[in-house]
Amino acid sequence: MTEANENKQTTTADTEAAPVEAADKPAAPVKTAAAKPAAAAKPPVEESPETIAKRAEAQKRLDEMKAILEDKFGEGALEETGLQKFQPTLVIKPEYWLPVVTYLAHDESLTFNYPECFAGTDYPAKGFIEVALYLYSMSNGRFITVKVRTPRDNAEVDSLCSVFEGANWEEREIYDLLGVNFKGHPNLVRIMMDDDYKGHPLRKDFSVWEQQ
Amino acid sequence: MATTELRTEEMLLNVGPQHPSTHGVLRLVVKVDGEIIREATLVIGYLHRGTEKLAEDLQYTQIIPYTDRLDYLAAMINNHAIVNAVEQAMDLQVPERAEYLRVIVAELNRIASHLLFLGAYLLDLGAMSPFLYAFQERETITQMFNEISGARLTYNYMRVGGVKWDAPPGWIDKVRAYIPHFREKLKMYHNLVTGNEVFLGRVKGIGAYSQEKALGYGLSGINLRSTGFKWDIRRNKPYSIYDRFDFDIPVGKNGDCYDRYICHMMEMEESLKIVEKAVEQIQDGPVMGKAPKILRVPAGEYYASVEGAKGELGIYIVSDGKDKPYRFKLRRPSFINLQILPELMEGQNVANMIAILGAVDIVLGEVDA
Amino acid sequence: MSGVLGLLKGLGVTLGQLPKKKVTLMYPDVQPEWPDRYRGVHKLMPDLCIVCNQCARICPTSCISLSGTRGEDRKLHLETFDINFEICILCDLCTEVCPTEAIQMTDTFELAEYNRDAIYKDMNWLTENGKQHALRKGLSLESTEEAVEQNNQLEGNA
Amino acid sequence: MWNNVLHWVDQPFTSATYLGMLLGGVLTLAITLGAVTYTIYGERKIIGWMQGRVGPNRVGPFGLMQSIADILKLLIKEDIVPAKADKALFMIAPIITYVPAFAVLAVIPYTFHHYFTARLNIGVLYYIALSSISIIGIVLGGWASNNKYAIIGGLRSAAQMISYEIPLALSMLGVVLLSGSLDITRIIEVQQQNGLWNVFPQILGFIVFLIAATAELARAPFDLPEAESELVSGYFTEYSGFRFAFYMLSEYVYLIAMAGLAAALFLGGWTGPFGLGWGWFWYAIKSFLFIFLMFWLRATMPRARVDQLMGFAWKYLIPLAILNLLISAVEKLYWLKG
Repeated sequence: MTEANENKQTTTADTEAAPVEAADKPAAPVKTAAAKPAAAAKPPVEESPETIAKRAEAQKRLDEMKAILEDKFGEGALEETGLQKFQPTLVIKPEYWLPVVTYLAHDESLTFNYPECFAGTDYPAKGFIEVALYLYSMSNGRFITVKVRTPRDNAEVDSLCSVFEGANWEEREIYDLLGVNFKGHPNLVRIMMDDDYKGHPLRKDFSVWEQQ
Repeated sequence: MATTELRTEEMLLNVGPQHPSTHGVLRLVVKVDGEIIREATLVIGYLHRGTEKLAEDLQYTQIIPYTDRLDYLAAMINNHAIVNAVEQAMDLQVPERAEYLRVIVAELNRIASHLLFLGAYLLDLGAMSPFLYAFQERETITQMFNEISGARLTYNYMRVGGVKWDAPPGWIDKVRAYIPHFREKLKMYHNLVTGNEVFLGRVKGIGAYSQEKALGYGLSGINLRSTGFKWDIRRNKPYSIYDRFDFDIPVGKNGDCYDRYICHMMEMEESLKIVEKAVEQIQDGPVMGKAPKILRVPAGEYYASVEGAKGELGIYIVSDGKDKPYRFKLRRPSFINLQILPELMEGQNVANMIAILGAVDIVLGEVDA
Repeated sequence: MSGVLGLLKGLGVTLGQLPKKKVTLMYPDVQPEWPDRYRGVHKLMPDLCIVCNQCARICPTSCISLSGTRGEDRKLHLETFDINFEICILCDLCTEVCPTEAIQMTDTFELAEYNRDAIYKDMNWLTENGKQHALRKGLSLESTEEAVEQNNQLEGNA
Repeated sequence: MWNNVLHWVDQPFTSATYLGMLLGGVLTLAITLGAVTYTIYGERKIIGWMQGRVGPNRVGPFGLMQSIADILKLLIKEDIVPAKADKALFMIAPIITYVPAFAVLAVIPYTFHHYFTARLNIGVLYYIALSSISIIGIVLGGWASNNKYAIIGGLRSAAQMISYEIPLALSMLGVVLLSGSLDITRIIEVQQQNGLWNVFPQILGFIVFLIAATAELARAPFDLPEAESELVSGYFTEYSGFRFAFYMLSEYVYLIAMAGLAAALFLGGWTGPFGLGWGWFWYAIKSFLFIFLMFWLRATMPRARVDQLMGFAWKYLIPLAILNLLISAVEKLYWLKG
């Protein structure tokens, strides 16, 4: 809905890789960002004031988070930022993945201590696999999404098992179904498929027929 | 006399996937020293059907029957999760009556699911009767669902934008009459089980974990609430019309099996309250709102969750604007809640293993997706 | 002492259940009564089918296959219609999309067979199943339109 | 002649008494098997009723032939011996369990006249001694199966039965003390003379006896050896066919024997109210009450844990039983001088 997704949209369209450096640019004005994808599907819907207020609120949160992280880890830590619907989303560079999440989870003013959802998505057109982590801060009631991208061949991301115990199985599932290697994972073996299964089913180029 | 220590040997015990109390096809490989468990490893995936992969080739309406088969004990709530996620992504409005019907069936289904927990858990602990008593009540609910949706287990009742069918004539009255009846039954269960010293001995102080641990593992639902953490999606991230109802969120104190049991029992009462309010407030009206025939979620990423019977049931949709999701990920509470088991089982004996496993309340259909 | 009381309470509950009415349904002798919306095995009214293929397209498991030919009246007529009940999940989506309600659900639920081929049901079987269903429910078999009407009334969505 | 056949116990050993012994053995076996069959049927029916079900109802009228059909099925099943099992022990273990179970019936005085049963002057001791032999069969069966569940089940039952034999025997001692005899018939006679069933002066002993007997019989809530939710089927996981039937049979024969013992020691045996006759009838009623209690408990109780079970025996039951013995001694001194 916002810039991050918009970028994805365009990159999917012209298939050329090179993710746009969103972190450099200021976040686009909320209204236009929201209207664009909607226009693609159907005539623009009149947005209620609450929706706009909610989005502005989320944007504020996002800017806040961005400032905090850039302050702590430098400008280079973030690859991209944006809103998904009302969810502040930050794409973090792979080398900063573990420290950033550790910081988010353990810092006393942030305490994003609850991993809500762990998801991996394959984007063959853009040439990377994205791992998204939905975090919730139980102490101040905030939601945030952090993401990391890794190239499709030789996909590798730092494991978060040291931060969240619950990351263990989620990472195994992503490894199993998407083939992302989690460095430092205590027991990275297949969880859903057989141990001798070949291929990673959730990759877009996976074919059942190649199994035989 | 040689005073050498008695030599003991550790034994590898393979529990499941075919075992009376692994609730399906869970497999546990436990290293036991006598009856004490030294290490437990969980092996899952025996029921993996690749729902997430299948969903990528299906339209959103077609995914709904598949969600029935995740947590098949609470299929209405699964239906609710996906329609809620798609509606939120598409900013669709749902008619009032449909919302009320959804809440009624979802809460009844929560009761049915908790009833099964009660029965199955007591069966794990060796008591037969609660299982059959619970099933008698569950049967009434199942029958009501059969009347409203035409199926007893895999309801496929909700649609994006509303529900498939309005309640048949007299159905709401049936629900209304069921509430006092079930209150009586709850009292009976408490008499039968909650005061039983043998039962209390089996569950009190067993399998306890702290709040921090529960959060770190990402536990949700009763597994999180049993530690005293008030976290219920219906309250903390209100969806549907749950903000209109007044209900408590029962929490435990110690995070042990007893707290998990008692939270289930109390939650049934709270669900009953919601159903009671909902059948009071429900008005006549349409049950299907305006929704396009072919659903196209605007491009983007969405995550929406509902309070499932086992915990936070989340749906993560990545859409590229087509009528099928680009990526469809399910945050399955059972899958996440199950992870804590090996840690809880260490140092316990074989009997406690079953008590702990049962209290976590998992459904393998949901674990393996 | 309270522990003993708890035990006695429990014993009282089970004893109290002893004389109560039993809930077992004596299944093969007594058939379950299904509500009108019950989603059992399909029935088919071939005259109504316009071979629009919508059911086959909506089916999540792709268990329906059908074909038709264009008749003299330039309309499509159904020639074959098969449902593979090995993979059918009785989700009711096909009857929902059917524009003429040629395919509907009945209360038949017993599908056990000795081999897999036998649960691959064709047009004739499905039509016959519809007739049986109509007999059980006391529906008229006079005209297909009437049958559709009656079915709608049963399901309460007329 | 008939006198000799019926009262073979008190007669010198002749061909007639020999016939009596043989006939008695066969008849007792037949009656016991019949009783076991219908105990199983009764258990399934009663528990079914308590759970809102109808219980067996398919074979014969009201399902009366269900247990017989089950037994027939077990008898004609293939005799499976696991490849890795200790064959000889595996085969012999059920017999070791069953023989003492049947042998203890010899001292249960169903009637005053002792048709086909023995009036043994050490009856109580005989019962306790023989019934402990069965444990060997259970442990052997568990071990010989070469199955992990079976061995855990076997060891559990060994620990459980040995532990609970002590409070069981101690609780019987109170009765023995009151009657001044180990002869079960004599114990009943004393109750008859006093006009007071032992359950009243021995109420504490009776409670200990009930609990210990439940554990000794491995019935709910103490059915740990075969805890199906944990150990699949415990020590007889690997057994099938008639070897399994032997285990089942001995379990139920013990149930009947224990019920008979309870009736004799605490409930006045064959004595009916108001001096009515029909001793065997009252005996059956009393035994049935005990058996019914077992079914009732099974319908209500969850299973105890193994360490709780052992702790309960040693920490509570044995001290209670000893206390009961003390009370019995006081009662004997000041109250029941007979």
